[in-house]
Amino acid sequence: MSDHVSPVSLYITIFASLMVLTAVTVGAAFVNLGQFNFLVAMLVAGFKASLVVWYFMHMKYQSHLTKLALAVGLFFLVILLGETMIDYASKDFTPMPPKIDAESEIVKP
Amino acid sequence: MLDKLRIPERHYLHEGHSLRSWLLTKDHKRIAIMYLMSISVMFFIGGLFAVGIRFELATPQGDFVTADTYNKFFTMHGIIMVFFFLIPSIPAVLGNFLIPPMIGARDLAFPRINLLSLYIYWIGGIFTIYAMITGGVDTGWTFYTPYSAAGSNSHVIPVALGIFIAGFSSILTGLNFIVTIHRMRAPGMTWFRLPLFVWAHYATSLVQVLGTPVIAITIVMLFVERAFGFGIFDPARGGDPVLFQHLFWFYSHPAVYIMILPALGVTSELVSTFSKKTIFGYSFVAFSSLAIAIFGFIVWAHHMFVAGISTYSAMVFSFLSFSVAIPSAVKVFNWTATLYKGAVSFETPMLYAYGFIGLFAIGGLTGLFLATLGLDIHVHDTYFVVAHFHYIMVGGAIMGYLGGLHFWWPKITGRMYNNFFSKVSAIMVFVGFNITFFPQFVVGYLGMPRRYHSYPDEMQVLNVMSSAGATVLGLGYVLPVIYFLLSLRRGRVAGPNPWGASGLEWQTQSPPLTENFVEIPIVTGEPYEYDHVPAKESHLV
Amino acid sequence: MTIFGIPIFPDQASTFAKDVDTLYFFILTVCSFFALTVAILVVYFGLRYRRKREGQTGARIEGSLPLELMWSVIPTVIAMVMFGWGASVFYHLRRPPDDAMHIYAVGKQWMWKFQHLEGQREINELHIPAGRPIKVTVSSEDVLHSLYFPSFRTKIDAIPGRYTELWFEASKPGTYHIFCAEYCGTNHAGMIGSVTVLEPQAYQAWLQGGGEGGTMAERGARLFEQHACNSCHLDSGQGRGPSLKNIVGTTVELTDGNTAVVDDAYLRESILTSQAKIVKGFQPLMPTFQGLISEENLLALIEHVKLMSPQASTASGQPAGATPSPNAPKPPARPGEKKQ
Amino acid sequence: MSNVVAHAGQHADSPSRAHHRALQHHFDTMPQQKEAAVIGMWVFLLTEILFFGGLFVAYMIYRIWYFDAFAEASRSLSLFWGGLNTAVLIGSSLTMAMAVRGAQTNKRKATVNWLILTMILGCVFLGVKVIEYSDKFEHHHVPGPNFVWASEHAAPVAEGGAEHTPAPEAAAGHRKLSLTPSQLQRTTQIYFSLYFTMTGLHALHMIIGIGLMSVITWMAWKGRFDEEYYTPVELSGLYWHFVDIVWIFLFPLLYLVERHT
Repeated sequence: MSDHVSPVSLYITIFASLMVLTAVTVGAAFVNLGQFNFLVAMLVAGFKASLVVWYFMHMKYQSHLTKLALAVGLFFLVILLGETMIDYASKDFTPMPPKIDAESEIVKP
Repeated sequence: MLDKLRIPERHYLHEGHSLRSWLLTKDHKRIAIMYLMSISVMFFIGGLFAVGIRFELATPQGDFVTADTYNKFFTMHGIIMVFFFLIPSIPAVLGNFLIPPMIGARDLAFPRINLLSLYIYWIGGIFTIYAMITGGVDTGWTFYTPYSAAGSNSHVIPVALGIFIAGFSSILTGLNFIVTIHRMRAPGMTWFRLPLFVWAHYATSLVQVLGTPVIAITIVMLFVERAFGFGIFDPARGGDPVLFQHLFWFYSHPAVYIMILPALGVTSELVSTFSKKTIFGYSFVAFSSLAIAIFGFIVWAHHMFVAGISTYSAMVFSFLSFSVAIPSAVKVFNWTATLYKGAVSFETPMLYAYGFIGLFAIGGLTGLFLATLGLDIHVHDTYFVVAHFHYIMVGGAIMGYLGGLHFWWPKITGRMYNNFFSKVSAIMVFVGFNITFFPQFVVGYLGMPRRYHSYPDEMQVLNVMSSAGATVLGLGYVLPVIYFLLSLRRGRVAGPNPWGASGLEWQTQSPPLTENFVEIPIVTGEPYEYDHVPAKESHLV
Repeated sequence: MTIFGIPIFPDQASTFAKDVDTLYFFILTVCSFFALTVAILVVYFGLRYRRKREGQTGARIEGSLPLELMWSVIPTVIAMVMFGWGASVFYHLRRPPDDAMHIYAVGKQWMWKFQHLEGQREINELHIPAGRPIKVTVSSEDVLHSLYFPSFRTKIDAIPGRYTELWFEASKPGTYHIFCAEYCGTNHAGMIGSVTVLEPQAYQAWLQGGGEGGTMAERGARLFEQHACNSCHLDSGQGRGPSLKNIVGTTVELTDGNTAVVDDAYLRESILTSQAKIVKGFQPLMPTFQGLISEENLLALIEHVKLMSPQASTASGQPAGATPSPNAPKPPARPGEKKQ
Repeated sequence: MSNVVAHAGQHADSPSRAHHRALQHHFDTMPQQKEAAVIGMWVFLLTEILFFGGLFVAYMIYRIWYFDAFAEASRSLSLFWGGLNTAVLIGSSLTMAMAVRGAQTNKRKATVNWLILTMILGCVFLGVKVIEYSDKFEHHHVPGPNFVWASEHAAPVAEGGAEHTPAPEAAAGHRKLSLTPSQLQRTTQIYFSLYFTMTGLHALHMIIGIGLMSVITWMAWKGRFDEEYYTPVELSGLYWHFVDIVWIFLFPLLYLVERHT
């Protein structure tokens, strides 16, 4: 009795779709979508990652606990990113990197 | 006449006496004993620095040691106590020893990884002790950049490496506990029949696994900035020191819950056992551990209210920080309700549990002062904060650790320690602690900042009181070492269940077999059933 | 307040110190109430239900939902009250009034450098008038520091490369402590000083005495010539740069279409990174003075430009009764000082 | 959560169960042991997600603050090598999946061959990284004291008054910059600090992965795996796929910040 063995054809299709998606993400980068460039890149990368996790890493056949573990991990990553963004988004300030070196008046310690 | 109790012939300590049998063991109990020895050494070293600090602060002028040495004292005191004593203390010693027998398993899920975690702890410890001996580090245990990256010329990198390595030891312990609790419970041991000690360790492991990597990456970024001159946090190149604080506190606040949650678990066990009554509101106490672990992750910026974060985000984090106080309050109220109509006995572990409830309540409540924005502006980075976290760490975590050690010592060694001196030490610790840290609340509100080796003259009396209390506290900690070691030779044989407790681990012989159970038990009853337990307290006077 | 001569409570030397202390006593009473109830109950239950005979077990009480809800909901409500009150005090602490007197503080490893608008520079010493709101803009030159006035109940971190600010209104004349609250290295404990709160008249007297190198605005004027700013920024507006007369506070149209309000940050940005915002109708000719002008001189220049638009200068907190400097162009009308 | 402990009262020494040589004493059945190992590995991968997560937070904030520097510096990376590396790594993910499948179906030779192919692709990836890093060292794009950034916007840096040359009007097609050349010089260092930290850490994980796989290959060569016990191959596969996923995110973040001009 061994775990679910996926057919080779499945792996090939997943590999092909990953290569296509890479081409898509590179192509999308050359199109000027303004703000949405980043969003598209992340969506494509996220989809590729979920393909790898679901099929290559056999998450499809794992127990609920493993799926839950991954979800918990991503949730806390979102908390880390989200709450730091709350601070930086509400800070209307970009630090102006003053040129601190020998010549300028603001002398290094 | 009590039948003469004898130490059983076969048990885990008799499985081989060679050094090899200890250093290459896969038995979670032996690994717990080695952890016990290692962290006691670390506690002693950290304590020495604390003595140095209290001597320095006895006089307003900084005349006991130079400023630089004092900075190294409080930095090493912080690093060793936090990363090398408090974080591993209860999980690595009591958790390692007791979780398998408590859930009816023969060992943890990954025994070899458990041993690896011990070796990683030793390597991390050696790095830190090496750095301490050859010069020490003076950045404070928080390593704030740009001082730790460019300003300080002390051994920041070796100590940061030591903490980076010790962090993996904490991750591996957490990982081991999560898989063991999920997959290796005895038949019939459902989640709601688990002892609350196990619930608390499950929540702690969640925090260990999810928090520690973030401090690992923060140390990597600090390392590349300091060693290779990269500019991630360097303000001259546009980097932001506040970003370091965000990443540091994302781990370090949940880390304080790694330190306190196991002690909450121990106290639930002690209160229930010594009032011979099932814990009041079992599911509420169990879920409050999980709630503390999860809420612990969303509140970290209450350490940064004055660090230049925006007003809006300060309000968001202050609001969330109050959410963490609720589960702690629920636990304290449930312990109080457990005592109601119980059969309370005042053994040494129960004295520690009493001390814990008192001090943890004060520690938790003073947390409310610091979460309140208006007050935190005034008391941040003063001795008020020092007093708050010492009430939680020393009053809570260490009292819980000592309570747990006194409670399970008969199970670990099979022998009982001296009853009178252990009660004296419990009282000394409680009294010494309060004299040491209560004046610090007052001197903190007066405005004495943290990490000062000299202070205005008018604050001297309060500091001298604190230093006096520290000596009583120090003595209170030395006593247990003496009577624990003596009990190994001359202690009374304790028998399998000296306290009449209801846990699964009390139904095996003490000290237990290497494989914990001859026969994996089938669990039927509720977790805290005292009616059917043979209440043979052989030593009740 | 002292007991047996030991001070156990700091002086209330600023207007909002009282608010912070009332909040402190509110939380103190609530927490003491809960701590005492728990302590008394725990000890009472312990003694009352002491185990009398061997093998005695406690009553079979599993728990009670209403009790659990009660001690979850009530602490939540109390916590929300504490949060609300704390947040309102915090909001008050973190919003300086517009007419606050401006002081610049620069933290440098192990000293505090204060600078008044009138040009006075002090190290580890600060003299301020009582009864006036004072806004301190804080920055650091090397590592993190934190400017802390315990008697005023306020502190803010000094972050290199950024400006943060705190404000207070000293109410009680006297001398109080200044501490550095963020660990900054070897002599962190030595980075202390004292703030002296003077009556307004005594402050004026002190102002006359000190103030070397003329007022900040005078130095600004000198720098204005020295860096040939006046070669482009003619008052008539025909020069290669926009006229700076009366522009403070106005909104200017930029080349890329959007507008910007001329305030300190805009002036500072235009000096340091002149390409960032170019006023409509002008070429991006202005060189950047990044690294050529120190922070102090930059502040002096900004003050000078603000002096060139008098009617807006009241908004920027012209100190009461500043002596009109002899060689700076005499602003036509001295706005009425804010009477205390 | 189903916590069925597949146990049913069996004991390690009960004669009825053919006792697999790899079953450890504290587990009761092989599936329980394997599932525990897989869950343990996934929990470890959680820590890796949060480990790289910290770097992503720093990247996100500095990207928003200094977008021009990120865009310009990102354009200096060669898209060819980056794309090739992504393809190589996805390929190695495929070969790794095939290796695990080989171990599952008890084909010893196939497992060894696929594992060796995966390691080769891994080495190709590291080779390409060496090429890219050496190119960075040549152009002095390594953050630190001798970092030089000739902004493609700044007019050729004339002697002396580099600061005072009139600000470069937007080069053909490029949008207006909000950072001056001297600020670009400083903030591109942040991009390259993050670039080297992220790709360096990823490469380190690759090296560990290749080391891990060489041990697994040796064990597979010795025939230690069969369809009941192939956990080590499965776990190193999980680790390798994770390292591939990290690169799947790193590639757009570092290479494709703003390729459209």
